[in-house]
Order: sequence, then structure tokens, then C-alpha cells
Amino acid sequence: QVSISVAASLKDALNEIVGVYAKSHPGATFQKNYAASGALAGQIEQGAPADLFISANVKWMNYLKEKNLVDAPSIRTFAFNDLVFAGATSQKIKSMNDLTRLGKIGIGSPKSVPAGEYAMQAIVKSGLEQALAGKLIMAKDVRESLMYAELGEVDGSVVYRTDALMAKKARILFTVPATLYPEVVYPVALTVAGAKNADAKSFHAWLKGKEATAILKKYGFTVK
Amino acid sequence: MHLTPEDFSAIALSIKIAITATVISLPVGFATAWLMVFSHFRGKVLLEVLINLPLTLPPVVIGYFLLLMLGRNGWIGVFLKSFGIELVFTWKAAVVASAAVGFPLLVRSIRLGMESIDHQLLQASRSLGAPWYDTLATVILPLSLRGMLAGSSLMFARSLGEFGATIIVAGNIPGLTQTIPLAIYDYASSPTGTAMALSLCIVSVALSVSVLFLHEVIGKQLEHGGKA
Amino acid sequence: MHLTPEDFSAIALSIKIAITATVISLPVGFATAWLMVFSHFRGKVLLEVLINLPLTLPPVVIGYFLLLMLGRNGWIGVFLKSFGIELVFTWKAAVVASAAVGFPLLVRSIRLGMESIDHQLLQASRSLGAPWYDTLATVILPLSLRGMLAGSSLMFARSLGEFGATIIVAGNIPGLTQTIPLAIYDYASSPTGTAMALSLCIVSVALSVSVLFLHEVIGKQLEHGGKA
Amino acid sequence: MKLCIDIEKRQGDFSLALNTEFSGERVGLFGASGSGKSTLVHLIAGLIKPDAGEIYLDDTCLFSSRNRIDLSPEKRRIALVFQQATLFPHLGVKSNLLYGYKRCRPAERRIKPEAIIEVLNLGHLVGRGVGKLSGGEKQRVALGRAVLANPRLLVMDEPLSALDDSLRYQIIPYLRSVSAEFGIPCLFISHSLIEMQLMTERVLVVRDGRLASISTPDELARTGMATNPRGYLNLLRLDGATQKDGLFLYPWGESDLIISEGRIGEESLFELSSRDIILFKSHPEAISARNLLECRVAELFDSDGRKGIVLESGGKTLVAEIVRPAAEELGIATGATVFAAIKASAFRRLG
Amino acid sequence: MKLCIDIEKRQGDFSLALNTEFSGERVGLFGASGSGKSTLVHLIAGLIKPDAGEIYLDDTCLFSSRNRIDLSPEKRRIALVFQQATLFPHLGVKSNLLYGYKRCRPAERRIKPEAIIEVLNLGHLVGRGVGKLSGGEKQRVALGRAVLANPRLLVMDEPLSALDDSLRYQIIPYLRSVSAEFGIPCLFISHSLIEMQLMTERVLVVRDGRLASISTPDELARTGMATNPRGYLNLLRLDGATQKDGLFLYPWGESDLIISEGRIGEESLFELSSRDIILFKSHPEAISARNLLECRVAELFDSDGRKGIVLESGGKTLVAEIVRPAAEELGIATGATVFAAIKASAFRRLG
Ligand SMILES: Nc1ncnc2c1ncn2[C@@H]1O[C@H](COP(=O)(O)OP(=O)(O)OP(=O)(O)O)[C@@H](O)[C@H]1O
Ligand SMILES: Nc1ncnc2c1ncn2[C@@H]1O[C@H](COP(=O)(O)OP(=O)(O)OP(=O)(O)O)[C@@H](O)[C@H]1O
Ligand SMILES: [Mg+2]
Ligand SMILES: [Mg+2]
Repeated sequence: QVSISVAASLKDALNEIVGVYAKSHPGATFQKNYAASGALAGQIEQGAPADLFISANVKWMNYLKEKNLVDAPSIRTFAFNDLVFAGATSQKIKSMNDLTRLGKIGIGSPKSVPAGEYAMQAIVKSGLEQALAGKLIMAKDVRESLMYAELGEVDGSVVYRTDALMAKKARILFTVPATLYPEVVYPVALTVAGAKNADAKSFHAWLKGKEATAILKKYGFTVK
Repeated sequence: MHLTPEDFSAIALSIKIAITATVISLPVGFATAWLMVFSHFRGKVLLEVLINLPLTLPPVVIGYFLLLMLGRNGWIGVFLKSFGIELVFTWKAAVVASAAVGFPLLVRSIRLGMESIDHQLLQASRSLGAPWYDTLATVILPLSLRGMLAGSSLMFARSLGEFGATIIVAGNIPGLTQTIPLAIYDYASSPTGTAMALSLCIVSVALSVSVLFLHEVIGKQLEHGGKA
Repeated sequence: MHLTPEDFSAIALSIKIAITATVISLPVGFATAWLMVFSHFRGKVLLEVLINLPLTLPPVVIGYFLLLMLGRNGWIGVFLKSFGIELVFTWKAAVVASAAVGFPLLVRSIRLGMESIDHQLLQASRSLGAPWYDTLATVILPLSLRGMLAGSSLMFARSLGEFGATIIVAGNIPGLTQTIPLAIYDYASSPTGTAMALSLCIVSVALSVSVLFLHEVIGKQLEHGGKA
Repeated sequence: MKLCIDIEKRQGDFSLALNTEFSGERVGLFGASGSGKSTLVHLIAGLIKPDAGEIYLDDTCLFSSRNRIDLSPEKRRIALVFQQATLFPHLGVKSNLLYGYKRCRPAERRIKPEAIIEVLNLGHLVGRGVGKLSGGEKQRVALGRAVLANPRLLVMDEPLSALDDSLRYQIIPYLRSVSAEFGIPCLFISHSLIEMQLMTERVLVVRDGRLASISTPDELARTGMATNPRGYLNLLRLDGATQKDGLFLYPWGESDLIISEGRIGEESLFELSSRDIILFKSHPEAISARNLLECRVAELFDSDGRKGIVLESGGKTLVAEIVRPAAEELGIATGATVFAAIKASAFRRLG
Repeated sequence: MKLCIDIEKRQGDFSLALNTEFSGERVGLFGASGSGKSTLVHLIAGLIKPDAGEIYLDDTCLFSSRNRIDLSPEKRRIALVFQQATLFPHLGVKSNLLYGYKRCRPAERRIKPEAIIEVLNLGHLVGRGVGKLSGGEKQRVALGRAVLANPRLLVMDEPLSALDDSLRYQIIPYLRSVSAEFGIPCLFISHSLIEMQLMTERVLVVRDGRLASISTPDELARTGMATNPRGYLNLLRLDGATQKDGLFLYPWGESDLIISEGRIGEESLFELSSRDIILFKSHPEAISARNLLECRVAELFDSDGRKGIVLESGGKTLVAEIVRPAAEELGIATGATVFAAIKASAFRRLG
């Protein structure tokens, strides 16, 4: 049995990946736990059963690494993501500078949501910090941010491409240039307990493979 | 314990929201409790269910419902917009969220108090020439004060802790809509913020404790008072 | 309205957790209310603060506190581990979370009931030869039943809606610790799941409404009963 | 007051059906517990609604199912005094007293607060909270509150039952004087024959939700003389007292009544039990009883094994009660002359 | 019972300080409202704690601040009956009655439920809920419950005040017979002189938290004769009745008492007010009063303007009351012979 703690934004992709893996490995059963990366890290720290941890940012992975709660050699990048601007607005929005024409803009809360932190960095780097002050609506997580865009409560939100792809009403208006923010990385690692679990190890290894990569791509992640 | 200016504005905002939510809800809660206790009408069961909804549903769901209703396309939102009022993503939305979540607790407290009012007092008042609304104002209201007090202290405390619904309808905008729980959430989401989160927790607890005690004191006075 | 097997297990689990939390909390809540109403001891204020904490703090914070205490390094966690009991990440942790969040509501309801017990009844019981614990069991307990009933219905409803603390101490593991609110959260976080989320909301509301009514019926019976 | 009632009302197992018309300033409602007295006054006051029928007070229609009239309680102007005082606990004595007064149209404010405070002797209570009153004081305040509403009808539902004996007789004079001095018609409910006698001129007897009879309190008292622990109560309104040897002499009939506790210069009401009168065939000598009245037997009546004897002297009457063997032995018959001995202390001054 | 009390207790503005020792089977506690009677019995029963001092009941130390003894209420075995019945509302009549009995050690269960149910006439109530009892029935159940706890001392704190007059006199016989038949010492609190006279042999008078005097109810009654509305109450325990003409003849002193309502073949207790006795210097003829007793004046006493006259006949005494002018006129002095006229209906049978 493999217990996996996975950042909530990977939920749909991971569900499919696990499904495919379980078919080819009939003996393996999974216990999936989806929540915010910080919550997951806290749970692992407090001894929650977890063999594999996929974080939505490097910060929480490092936190566990420092505490020797993950098997350091097993840490590697699982997937990459891009920031896009998505919205249901009818205005023509093609670049960061166009954002100043809009009313409200949704981003994740920069302090607690990695996507928000990246979005803020991109805004600062493009010199729009002043122009957009007061227009930014901070959401608890990316999904909430996207929901605002879907409902039209904001004109558009800076979200991950993977999330934007699932939207029904909001379209991707432009991709935020990669030069404006650090690379969005989803690191994966076996926990100390997971390193002793053969099933977990084989799943960890299998995640590198073609089938997993294909599914990730289908959901909009990039894999390098 | 060190608090940043942002924290202070979160504290001030929390207090403002909790007080506003409580003050606004009190008359509505009183009226609702009165309906539940003293009148017989069709759909009473429905009202009961409606009032207790926010108790049962996860706050996030309540937040989502509120957003749907108050938002740009929601029917209340559209209605308010025609008066130039926008609620969503302002502190007023946080007030609405707090009010919705605390309302069942408030109504329950007021009801408990009202149910113990002697019906003969109401009959006496009516037969002395008071129309029903007069009786409501001069007998039921003063005799419900203790229940309203208890209910509003509960509601105030609950407001201070409200997170799930608030963050959805009000957003988490520092200085504008960021209340104590939202600030705590922000701090707690990064590995380095725990100490700050703790400080805010303590502030929050201190606040609600002082309200609880204030109300206990007023309650005692009400009991002993009985105007001369 | 279509529910998946996973939804059914979430519903079953929610009921199980809500009932367990209520049943476990009742005696503790009764004892606490008794302490608050009938005894004078140092640190009563502290107890009052402690009980009301979960009301004021955002559930997420409560979840963290519980995780810290019940976890691998927490003092309760270590203690329980020595008996081979692990709470974190099991449905039992969800019970603890629900119990903590609902406890202030429970105690308040029981207290309101207890405070209205005539002290002369207790004096009569004592002078008729009943030691204090006998009086507690044969007079205070039966006369607190209504308050306990009201409190436990509140608590049950609150448990059904508990999200923030539960997701942290119990995790969000389908079939194991995923309760209705967590399932709703999962559904709601993908735009395709709103219909499913709504179905679960309705189930949740239906559940708590039936409990509220069940309790109202029992309460009426208690009132009219008074054993022959 | 004139009340026309023709109503029906079901309440659980109990049904009330009354069709009657009566008038009078002080009417009593008498009947066993559960006979429907309180239900009836609640119907009249508009606090519960009849199933069908009509109620007229004087010329006003209070309720008519036919004409779909149902005046709300505050418009009926019928003030109630309940068994318990039901004062508003959050208001002081003064605010309680003025509650109805303030809600009364200025044109209809015939009775002024000062007058009532005077009559009910509430002056020293006005500044207090209602929690600090004794039972009797509470009931007096409740009465004052009801009267100050300047009602068209004052309904008193066992206003004295919750009080102990001494308080009861302290309050009765207040009740009387309120009704008399301010001319408010009263409907008075009680289980007590004595209270009925003291308070009313005419009594409706109710049994099982039906009108059993309309009677006078005197008739009721005569019928109940033997079973009542204090017999038949004679009520004497006396005036013109003179004082002698610390006792009071009141002219009555052809002689004087000597009474322990009286008042000079004002009319007083005394009560005298039929059992406190001892009859002699001939004049006895040297007796401790201060009163020895020569009377004529005006009438005899029976009550459950006892003889009621109506004594007459100068147009005034008193009812005495003796056991049947005594009646035979004394050979008492209508028209006979007897001597009635009454102790000076047997008279109780009511007010 | 023997009680040694030496205690101090402050309660807000009020302070209680008592140092006394008394014994007796039926002891009364008399005093104005607020004088500390209830406080005292709460201290004795262990429901509140003295600031300092000692309490001994018979040979048991209930409280001693010196020896740090403070027996808990359930160990003191002192049962209380309060002004309000305080029945457990969640229990039926039967469970209420047996509450203390079940908690009593089997060895100490001298009084059986059947006996109490019989004496207090509770048979028909046993199956009921307590909400469905009248005030008097409730108080009887409360009394039965207290007695069935087989207490060493039964404390009754104004057990009759909340009841109306007729109920009060219905219950007094029960109180008496319980104390007499089951030999339970009683401490009885009341504001009422009559109750004291009926219930106790010895009375502690308390004033402002201090012991004012230890007296007998008879002394108290004599002192209060003039002010009490029913005068001095003579209590007559009579037996051996014969019936004649529907009346009952009881031997008393050198003659018979003729009484309207008696019982053949059992002892009965009657009450007779001092005001119901009329005195004659010489034998009157043809009188309606059935009793005309030749008595000797044994003693005279004063009470606030009235004369109390102790009449003696064959060793039995009765107290009559007359106004002073009458005493002078009749020339009543100790040793004189007088005739006392009493109506047959003046005697009230208590039980
Ligand atoms: N709300 C009610 N529902 C059903 N029955 C009722 C209700 N109120 C009163 N009753 C019944 O109606 C009958 C008459 O009651 P009511 O109070 O009028 O009697 P009452 O003559 O005033 O008696 P009492 O002298 O004891 O006050 C009783 O049998 C009572 O049980
Ligand atoms: N808990 C208390 N705190 C302060 N004062 C009290 C308390 N209980 C009683 N008292 C005061 O103690 C005094 C004695 O009260 P207590 O009840 O013993 O009087 P009592 O003689 O029984 O009067 P009553 O005849 O009216 O029952 C009163 O002045 C009362 O106000
Ligand atoms: Mg009635
Ligand atoms: Mg007392």
C-alpha cells in the first residue's frame, strides 16, 4: 500500500496516473491525500502516514528536507507549470501591460499561494505594481482565483495553465512571459518511511516514465 | 510578540467586522426568533431549515453560495448594484459572511430567552391597550435582552474566527479585507510564519475573551438591575 | 442527483464521525457545564477561556493545534502512542476535530439548562441522604437532559459542516477520512464538480434537519413526559 | 355594563357553550375548578378566539363570527387582573402602574394616577422595583395598573387566590373602593363564597362550560352556610360611631352595636359570621358578650342540617346560624322574638 | 433531640450569632421575616457552612471549626421540608417518596412507605406525576419524602405558608401525626402563632440573628391573643363521644362539650378560639349555644387591652377572651364562678 500526499492542484492528473498504474500493478493500493502543500508538510512532520510527497513549490519540500523527513536523494522535479492570464472578459488582453485597462484582477494570495507569489513577482518585474494596486483580489488558492474569473467577479486571474485548461467560461488570454517569474516546479520525493516501502519506490520510479508524462502533458503540465 | 502594521489593520478590521455583523444581525435575529416563538405560519419549518443551514454546511460552501448571490451576476448583487452598492471583495462582504455563519447561534440564544417569557405578561400588555408591535417593543424586547446578549457574544466570537466563507466573498486583501483569521492563514502557509500566526491567535483569543466577560458583567447587571 | 460510492462512504463517515463526536463529548460537556455552574474553583476563568477558544479561532488554527498535540511529537500523541493508539490521519482524528469545534456550543447549551435548576432541589436531594455524585446523577443529570439534547443537536450539525480542522488532522483521504465537507471541497475545486458538490450539500442539510427535528420531538416528549 | 354572550369554544376535551345576557356593575363568575371561567374571560378579553358566536359589551360588538368582527384585545379596553400579579419584571412600580394609562387616549383618562396611588396606598412603593414587593403589594400594583388603563370593564380572575388570608382581606377593601369610587364595572372570578359576597351583586354560576344559574351572592352564601368554614358572613356597613370604654358604639336597627375596633367619623364595613351570634329566648343577665340585641325572626332557611335565621331589628337584618336541636329547643319560628348575643370582638372591620 | 449550637455566620449585611442548647421533640423557631430562621436551619442541615463554631445533635458532632469537622448534609440525616414543595419534577410521586428511603441504610429504615402513604393519605396519588398534584398534595408528598428518609431530625421551614387556609388546616394533622406516630423530632419554623401552638412544645424566638428568648407556644399565644385575628386558640384533645340529635357529646371536665362535627370511637383534636366563648355571671335560660359550662376562673392575664381568662372545670382549662369593660362589669376575678356559652359549631375539628 502506498500513501501519497499530493498538492491539491495535481488532484485530477494524479487520480488518472494512479488509476493507470494500479491497472498495470494489480497488487498496489493507494491512499491519496490532497490538500495544500503547507498542510501536507505539517501533517508529514507530525507523523501522518505518507510515502510520497508532491509539493506545489520547492519551499515546503526544502522544509521537510531540512527536518530529514524526506529521503533527500529521491527529491526530483515532477513537473513544471506556466502562469497564464485567463478570463471571460471581452476586452482584448494580449500582454501584461494590457492588464492596466482591466478592473479587478485575481491572483493567489502572495504570502500563502505560490502562484500568487509568482504572479506578484511578474507584476513587479513589469513595473505594474503601482498601476495595479487596488485592483488585485487575493484568493486562498489558485482554484478560487480561477473561480472568480469563471463567475466574472474579476475580469481575469493569473493562474496556472493546468487550471485554466479546465475552465469553462474563462479563456487563456495570454501566457505570462517566463522571464518575469521563477520556474514553477512541482518537486516529488519519497518520505523517510516511503524509502523503505518497495511499492512506493517503484511508483516513484514509474512516475518518470512515459505513461505518467503523457498524462501530465494532457493536463497541461510541462515535463522536461 | 511582535505585530506588523498590517497585523494591526487586520485586528482593527476584524473588530469592525465582528461588531458590525453582530449589530446588524441583532434586530434580524430578534425578529426571526420572535417569528419562531410567537407566531404560527406556513413555512415555519422551511424558515427553521434555512436559519440552520449555515451551521451544517462547510463555511466554504456558504461562501460560495454568498458569492453566487451577491456577485456581479447574482440576483442580490444585481439588485444592490442598481443602488450603486458593491459588496463582494469589500469588508462589507466579510460582514455578510460573518453574519450568515453566526446567525443560527444568535437566533438559538434569543429563542431560548424568549421561550421563557410568561405568556400572561403579553396578555396583560395587550389588554392594557398595547397593540402587538407595542408589546413586542416594550415587553418582549426588554425581556429578551439577556438572550440577545448571550447570542451576540457567541456571534462576536464566531465572527472573529470566521475564515472559510469570508475568504471567498471578501478576498484576502491586506489592509482592505484581510481579517485576523485570513492573516493567520497567510502566516501559517509559509514555514517561517508560525510565530507570527501564534501572536495573532493570542490577540484573537484575548479579544473574544474580553467580549465574553464584558457580556457576563452586563448580564449580571441586567439580572440585579430591574429599573427602579 | 447522483452519488458515487465514494460519496456514500463520505456520507456514512460523516454520520459516524458526527455521532461519535457528539456521544463522546456529551459526558465531558456535561461535566464541564457542571463545573462551570455548580462549583467554585481557582482557574475557572481559564477553563472558560479554554472552552471558548475553538469558537474564536479559525478552524484551520485549531487543526494545527490539534495536529501539534496529537502528532508524533505532541505530548498527547506520544502518550497515546505508548498504548499503540495513533489518531492523526484516521477518522478518530476527525472526531477529535469535530468535538473540539462543537464543544463550546454544547457546553453553552447544557449550562443554560443547568442554570435554571432550582437549588432547593439539590439541597433536598442532599438532605435526603444523597452524596454529591448521587445528586449529580439522579437530579442534575435528568434535569439537564433538555439542554443536552439541544446542545447535541447543535454539535451534530456543526460536526457535519466541520472542514478546516478536520482536513488538517485527519487528512482528506477518500474512504478513510474524507467527510462530506472534504468531498465537497474536492468537487468544488474542479469546475466540473459543482453539481456533485451541490448534491452533497443537500444530503448534508437533509441530515442535520432530520436531527434537529428528531431532537425537537424528543424534547417535546421530555416536556410532557415526567414519568408516571 | 351589559354583556351579551353567545359563544362556542372547544379546547381539547373541554367545550364551552354559553348564551346569556346580563348587566350589573359588579358581576361574579362562580364555578368549580375547570368549569371554564378563565376560558370565558379570555374569550371576552379577546385573548383567545371563539369558534363561533357573538360578544357584545354595552353597544360595542367585540366579536361576531357572522359579521367577521374580532376586535383586537387592545381595542376592547377590558383590563385583566390575574391570579398571579404578572407585573412587568423589567419595569419599576411606577412604569408598571402607568403602562396602560400611557396607552389610553387622553380623552378617556378619567382616572388619574395620583388618585389610584392614594386609594391603593401605593405612595411608598412607587420608587421601587417590582422584585422587592410582597405578594399583596404586587397584586395591588397589578390592580392599579389595570384600573389606570381606564378600562370599560375590569376582569379579575381569582385576584386573591395566591394571597394568604390576612393579605386577602387587606386587599378586598381596595378592590371595592376602586370599583365604587371610579365607577368601573367589574367581572370578578373566585372560588370563594366570601369573596363573592364581598365583591359582587350578581353571580353567574358556571358548570362544565355551561351556564348553571344566575344568582345573587346572598343566595349562594345561604346555600353554602353549613359547608363554609365561617358560615354565612353578614356584611355591615356602619357609620356614626361613638366611643365608650375603649369600645365603639354604632347605631344599628333599634339599638347599638358594640364593636372592639371601629373608626370615628367614617363609614366602615364589618363582617360578622353567622356562627358568632348566640340566640336566647329570654334576656340573660350579666354576660360577657357586649351586644345583646332584641330581634324579630324574619325568616328561616335550611342549609344542610343547619338552620339559618334571619334576624330583624329596625329594618336591618342579620343572619344567625344554629343547629337544628337548638332551633327546636328555643322554639324559633318566624315572628318570634329572640335575643342575639354577639361579642364585641366578633366583628371584623374590612375597610 | 438535643441540639447544642454555638455558631457565627455572616451573610452580606446580616450576621447570625447563636449560642444555645435546647431539647424537645417538637421545637419551634419563631421570628420576623429576615431574622435568620432559614439561615439557621441551613447551617444545621449542613447546606451552608458556619464561619466558626460548633453544632451537636444529640451526641454527634455535625460541625466543629475547632476540630475541623464538617459532616456533609447526607451524613447528618436531617431531612428538610421547604416552603415550596420542591418535588423532583422528573420523578413520579412514588419515586419522590422513596428517594430518601432508598438512600437510607436498611438497618435504619424504621418507617415503611406503606405506613406513610396511609398516614398522609397518599394512596391515590402514588401512580401520578408530580405536575398533576394540587399545592396541598405536593406538600404532603414532600413531607412523606422527608419522613421516609428516616431522619434523625425533621426540619420544616414554613411548610404551610404557600398554602391557602383550608389546605393549611388539612395538612397540620398530618404533620402532627407524623411526628407523633413515628417519633421523629421536629424543628418547625413559622410566622404563625397558631401553627406554633398546634405544632410545637417549645419555641426559640429569634430576632436579628440573635436568640431573643426560649418560650412555650402557649406563652407566645397568650401574649399575642389581642393582636391575633383569631385570638387565643384552645386545643382540645377529646375522646369518648356519644351522639345525640345529630350532635356529638364529648366528656370534658365536669360536664360534656356539645360539638357539631365529631367522630365516634376515636380521639379527635379540636380548636376553639378564645373569642368564641361568651361568659355569664349567672345561668341564662333558653340559649341557642349548645354548651353552657360552669367554670372557675383559674387565672387572669392581660394582652394589649384585652383580658385573657383561664377557665377551669374538673382539671381541664380553656382560655376565654373578653374586653376590659366586660371584665369589670362581670366582676371577674380569680376564683369566681362563671358560665361559659359556646356554640356547637364553634369547635373546629383538626384531626
Ligand atoms: N389550551 C388549552 N387546551 C386544552 N384544554 C384547555 C386549555 N386551556 C384550558 N383547557 C381546559 O379547559 C377547561 C376549563 O379551563 P379554565 O381555565 O377555563 O377553568 P377555570 O374555570 O378557570 O378553572 P380554575 O378555577 O381552576 O381557574 C379545563 O378543563 C382545562 O383543562
Ligand atoms: N446568600 C445570602 N447573601 C446575603 N444575605 C443573605 C443571603 N441569604 C440570606 N441573607 C440575608 O440574611 C438574613 C436572614 O435571612 P433568612 O432567610 O435566614 O431569614 P428568615 O428568618 O428565614 O426569613 P423569612 O421568614 O422571610 O423566611 C436576611 O436579611 C437576608 O437578606
Ligand atoms: Mg381559572
Ligand atoms: Mg426563611
